[in-house]
Amino acid sequence: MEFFIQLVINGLMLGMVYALIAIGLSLIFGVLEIVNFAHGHFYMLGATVLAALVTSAGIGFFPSLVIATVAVGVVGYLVYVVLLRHFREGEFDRGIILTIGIGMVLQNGVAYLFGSSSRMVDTSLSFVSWDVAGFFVDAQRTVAVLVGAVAIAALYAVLTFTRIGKAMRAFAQNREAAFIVGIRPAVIAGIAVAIGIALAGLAGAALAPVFAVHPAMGAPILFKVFAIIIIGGLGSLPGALVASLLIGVTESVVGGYSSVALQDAVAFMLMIVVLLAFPAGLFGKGIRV
Amino acid sequence: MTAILTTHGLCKNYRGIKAVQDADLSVARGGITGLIGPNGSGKSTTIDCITGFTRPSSGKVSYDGQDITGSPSYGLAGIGLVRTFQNVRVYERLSVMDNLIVASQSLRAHGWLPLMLRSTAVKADEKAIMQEALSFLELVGMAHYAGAPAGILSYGQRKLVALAACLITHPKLIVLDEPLAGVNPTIIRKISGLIETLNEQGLTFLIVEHNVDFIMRHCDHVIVMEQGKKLTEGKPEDVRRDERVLEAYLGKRVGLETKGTAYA
Amino acid sequence: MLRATLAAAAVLFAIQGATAEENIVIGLSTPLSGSVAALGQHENWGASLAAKEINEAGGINGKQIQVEAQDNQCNPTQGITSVENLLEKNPIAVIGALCSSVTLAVMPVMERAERPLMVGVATSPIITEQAGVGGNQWTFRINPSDAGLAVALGKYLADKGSIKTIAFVGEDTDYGRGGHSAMAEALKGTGIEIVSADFYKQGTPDFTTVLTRIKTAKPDAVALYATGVDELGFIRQYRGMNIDSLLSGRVSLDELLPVIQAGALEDASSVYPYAVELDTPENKAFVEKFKATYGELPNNQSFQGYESIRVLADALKRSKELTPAALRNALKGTDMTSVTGGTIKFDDHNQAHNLALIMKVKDGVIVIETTSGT
Amino acid sequence: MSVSTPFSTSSDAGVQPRLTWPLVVLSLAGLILLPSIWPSSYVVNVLILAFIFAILATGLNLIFGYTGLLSFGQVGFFGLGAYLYALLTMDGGVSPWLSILLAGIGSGFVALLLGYPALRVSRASFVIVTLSVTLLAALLARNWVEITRGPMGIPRLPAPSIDLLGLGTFSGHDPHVFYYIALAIAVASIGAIYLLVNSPIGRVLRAINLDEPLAASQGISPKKYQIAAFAVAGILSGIAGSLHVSHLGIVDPSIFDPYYSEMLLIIVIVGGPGSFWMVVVSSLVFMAIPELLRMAPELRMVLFGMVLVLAAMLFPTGVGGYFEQRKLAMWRRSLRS
Amino acid sequence: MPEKKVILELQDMCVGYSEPIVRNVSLKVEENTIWSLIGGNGAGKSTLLKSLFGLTRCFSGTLLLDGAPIQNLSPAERVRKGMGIVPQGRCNFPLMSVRENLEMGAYTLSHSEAKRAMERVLQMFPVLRQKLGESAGNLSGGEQQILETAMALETGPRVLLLDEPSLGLSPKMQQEVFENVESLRGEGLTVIMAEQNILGSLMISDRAFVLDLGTKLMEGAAREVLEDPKIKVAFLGADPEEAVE
Repeated sequence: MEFFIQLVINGLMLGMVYALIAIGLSLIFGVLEIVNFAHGHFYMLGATVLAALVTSAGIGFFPSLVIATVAVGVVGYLVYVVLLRHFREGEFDRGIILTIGIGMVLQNGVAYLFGSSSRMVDTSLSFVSWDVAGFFVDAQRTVAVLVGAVAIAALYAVLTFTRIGKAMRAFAQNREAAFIVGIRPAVIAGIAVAIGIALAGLAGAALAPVFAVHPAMGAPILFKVFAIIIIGGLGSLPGALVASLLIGVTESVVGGYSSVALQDAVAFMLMIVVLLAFPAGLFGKGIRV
Repeated sequence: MTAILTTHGLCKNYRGIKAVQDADLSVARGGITGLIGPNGSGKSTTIDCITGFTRPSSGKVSYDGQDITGSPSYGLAGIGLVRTFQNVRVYERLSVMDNLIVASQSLRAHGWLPLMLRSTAVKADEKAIMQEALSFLELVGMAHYAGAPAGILSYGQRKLVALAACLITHPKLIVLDEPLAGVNPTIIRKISGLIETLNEQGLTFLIVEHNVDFIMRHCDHVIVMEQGKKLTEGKPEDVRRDERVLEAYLGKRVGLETKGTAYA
Repeated sequence: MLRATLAAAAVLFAIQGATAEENIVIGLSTPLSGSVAALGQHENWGASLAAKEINEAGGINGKQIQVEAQDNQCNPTQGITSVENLLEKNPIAVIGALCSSVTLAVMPVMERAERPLMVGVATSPIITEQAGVGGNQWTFRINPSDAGLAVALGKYLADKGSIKTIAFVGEDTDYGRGGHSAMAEALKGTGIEIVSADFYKQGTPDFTTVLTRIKTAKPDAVALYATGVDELGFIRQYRGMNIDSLLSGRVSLDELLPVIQAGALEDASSVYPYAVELDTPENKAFVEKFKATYGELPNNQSFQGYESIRVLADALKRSKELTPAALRNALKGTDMTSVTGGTIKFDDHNQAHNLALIMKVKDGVIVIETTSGT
Repeated sequence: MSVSTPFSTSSDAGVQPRLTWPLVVLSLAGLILLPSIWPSSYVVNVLILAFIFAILATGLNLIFGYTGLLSFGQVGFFGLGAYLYALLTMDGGVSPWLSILLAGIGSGFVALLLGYPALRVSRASFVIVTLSVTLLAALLARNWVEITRGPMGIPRLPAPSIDLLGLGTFSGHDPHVFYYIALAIAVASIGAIYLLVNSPIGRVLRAINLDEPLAASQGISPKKYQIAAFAVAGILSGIAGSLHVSHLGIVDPSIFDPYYSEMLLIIVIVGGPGSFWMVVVSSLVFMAIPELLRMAPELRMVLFGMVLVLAAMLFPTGVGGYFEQRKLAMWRRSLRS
Repeated sequence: MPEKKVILELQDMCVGYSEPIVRNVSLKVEENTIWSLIGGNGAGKSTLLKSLFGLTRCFSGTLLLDGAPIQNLSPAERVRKGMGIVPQGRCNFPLMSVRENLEMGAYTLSHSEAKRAMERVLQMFPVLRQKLGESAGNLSGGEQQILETAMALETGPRVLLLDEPSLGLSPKMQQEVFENVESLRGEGLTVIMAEQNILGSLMISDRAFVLDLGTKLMEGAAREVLEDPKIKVAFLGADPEEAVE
């Protein structure tokens, strides 16, 4: 039983990490109907920037976290302004092709500039862990989870209560109508894309001290997150959150009781089952908060 | 006259909204039935249910003596039930001729291998279909566009091509969804004429249309829907005088003036 | 379409034409892009350094050695193409191909071309099973196979006496899977039992689940067969979870200096064909030169690249003429001292038996516990 | 406007129809003669790869270009075919030629089974489901060690050989022999797809791609055709995969390398989805380009990424699509005047 | 009728999407009038109307609002300058509540202005007040139309563009729509509407502009246009022989 609870705790922590990436991906899909195949590579970019700031520039972890997130968000905004802005609704395949291209440039560009070997980021929390009621809790990971929870709560607040957040939801629901009421897509969709990508960057940066940092780290997590947003329902943010936690826990438990190899297949198999049972995912479509 | 199509207790709910409630409709064989009603009255949902584009929540649809409730749309063309769409649909990047060939059923009877290798039977059929397609294009006056991609045609021309594509499936019942919307009077006249001619040849029509004048002039039976329910039905002249229809749909002024606004 | 292909090929041809004719060309097929590019780069660096040294010392009978490296992405398809490409340059031998599957794919190509293939990094036992007597006469391997290293490690762990149970964790590649079967074989009869074996997908960021299982099962030691990114990630999370089990396996301790200095890997042990710390004059010189040239410490791959060229050069010097066939015959008679101090001599299966080094972390530094033959 | 224009289905807008066939015949003759003119086994090897990718790309073109479904499953079926070939020849004792055929059929059958759940929801989920299938196949290849030998791969695969009566047997292990085997299989499978897309079936596939509800209203079952096309594309991938590993002599999980998916996508996107010959030409060109870029392996993938970005931004319909656009514009102009 | 001030002026405008669809249109719209843009489907009515709001590409020409060029302004900026549009089809945010929809309608206004504007339109359309918390997508078709009009009116436009307001409505509802448009003129608005229902729209319009294949066919007082034999034949379905009489 204790083992099981430990696995669930691990799974929830892992799930929060997935959620941070999945929600950004879902936000971008909800707003632009583009499946961002470069999303994982922005996660990698966040980690790479943080690693550079902490190890090379000697900046502290938390300031670096902020800088990395903002930097990745800015790159995301540029990607929107330069490339995605020119896309019309329904150009779904084109979006995939474009973002695959962006991902290839990012991954191989980083490998070219920084080398493809992996790096470690050490912080004062690196090897600290806590024993909470007999259960193991890793300090660095806890920080990442807390940062993620705060970011998700903040996003929720922005989308529900602020003018800009409402405008994002409006834009996602009816682009033409949003245009007509005077919402500027270059600003609103741009901000949404920037936020979505910044969240991926934040996840990467927050996890850099936990996981090893290297140019190819984006792809495996991206594919898993794809499965998650399909399970949660494309474009649904609560769906993404719930599906992330669900996958995190399921993976952890499956891996704990059977094999690690099976753990990797869980998300994909669950996705196919969900598609057969609930074609629109668990939460259907639409950016709802 | 017997009914070729009947619905019994047809209901369709979307996310808790009752789009169609308990609709009992019938379309007489060999006639032209009009279906009118304000927007959101459930006309489109009704014909979607009939033509298999959406599955009714409950109720029954019978066509030509068969129960076709919930059978998918592609199963219906084979038994002679076809439809057109409100915003006309054609295959824009196929030629007008190909639009008709695709619609035609007879080539699909062949296996894939003979089709790929163009066996003599396939070749003969293809030739026959081309001839037939050309004759239908002549009928709708589009023969000289046969080689052109359908994407370059005007809206009205597309409606004519879509009609010809319906005809080549050898239907018994054609469901027309707003055949006149957005086309100019010249083409309206052409379509009206075509419907009359084809009806005389024995084809049955179910027509959803906002052009009340057209409905009144050409239909022998009119069904009026409102808020998902059948309001009334009957002969055009009776429907036109029906108090409830005047109230809900035609409006008193327009109802009285219909003659004057013949071409609205 | 023909014209496009011809034009493309013509450009290729033009590039190849540029090769100087007097030099002795040695090909190198190794990953220079993709996920293990860093390893291939090191092999390339090692080989280039050795060539440079030999050339500065006068070359082979006055001829210069020229190393031509080609990317194989650790993928058999690219492996074959890269070797075919190298063969266009008329190399006297080819070194490669770092990854076992690529090496296995390349072996028949080299056999058909009748030129020696020098294997320096790939560890799969199948490679030498297929080479030498009754098999591929053109393949030679200087690095110990999985089996040789596992036997050395097994012996070391058994001698410690304190270890009875081992949890095996490896990547699901030929390296991890091969390491597992070699370990299982080597531990037979030593009284040590492998209690669990987990294979994770390369590039897995998170090891919590398997670590939680290990933490619960409390084996005496964990044998890790991981490379690069994953090794780092694993060890970091391993230490993060305060697992008491002793870490062992094939841990590239040299690459983990920051972790070791942080005191997080105390008592961990590892078996490797090479270590920077190796105390021979040749190695000291090699490490120094390598660091001066490339700004990084050498690793196993750089060492094997270096050694491959040295072995080839040694055979070339003894060879009657500068032809692949004569080179092969000369290689058969190799008997030279390795940088490690061991002896390189090919057996019936063209497998050399260099040393296996057991390294251990003691007081924050890496020490070489024992060396043994393989 | 010329009324006399035949009602061509505009099978391939890429090249002037009058020039297509002479060009195809000429190129084929050139390819047959090439190894005798230029016997480099390197060039032969690159061309063998190009033939294999042309089969694979034609499969993706069928499912993406004609049917309109972006599939990332092709590399999955490629690998499946490769493993089927290895298992059939090594464990099953089946002859190489028969194994290639069976590998194709097997991959097609798996595609048939997967088609339904993959096509159940939306285009977005089709993309992700097919991608996941490839990832799952790779996981299976790595971890189902009892069958696949895991990451160690299955080495020493046999190659098909040609038995010319009276002239002796030519082993496919010789690249120059294999060249003709690959060429023959490529011509056969690409030719079959050519017949398919230019038959009434191809016309129906295009129609479904252009307007699914309209096709359904005309008695065409879109799913049935889409799944069938997916299965045919699966057969092609399986054949390409088995052919590929019979040439390599080894199959291992790197057969599912994302690099293949990326290359395949570039080939079809740049050639122009739905343009038959342009995609074939593009396969040959893009198999030569990485070889030209051998001197810059680190930058190669960055360049390819940029090619995709540029293609998506500037030529969303590829080279072939560009020609079709021009043809449409011509029609419009002739209509106006 | 006294001379009125010109509020909107089109000078030689060419507009469209990837290529121009409507060419060389010049037009002067006077304050507090109703204009009908008429023409067959595909004539470019909708394109022209949308271009006035900046929803299409403007290839050449000038658009003046109160004498100032606005052809390069974004829709948001045009809203600020006093333009509003109710486009064809559904133009609300179905998953958001009516209140949020109204907030979005007042997107370009400041917080306090938005509050006032919302109160104003809620007074005009009391039916919306009862449904403030409901999702717009759950309203009936008629209610959604009211919501959309309310959204367009929140910014207090002086020029209101209507794209086929009568499309798909029953004859009765069409009549109501046209009556509403007339009442908007009563409140001082300038209305430009693209209409298929030529008779209905011309009856209430002051002036009309007739498009054919993207160019101007004719322009004039609504009554004159209605009486024009060419128009009768081309759009009102009169028999050519009858019209000539």
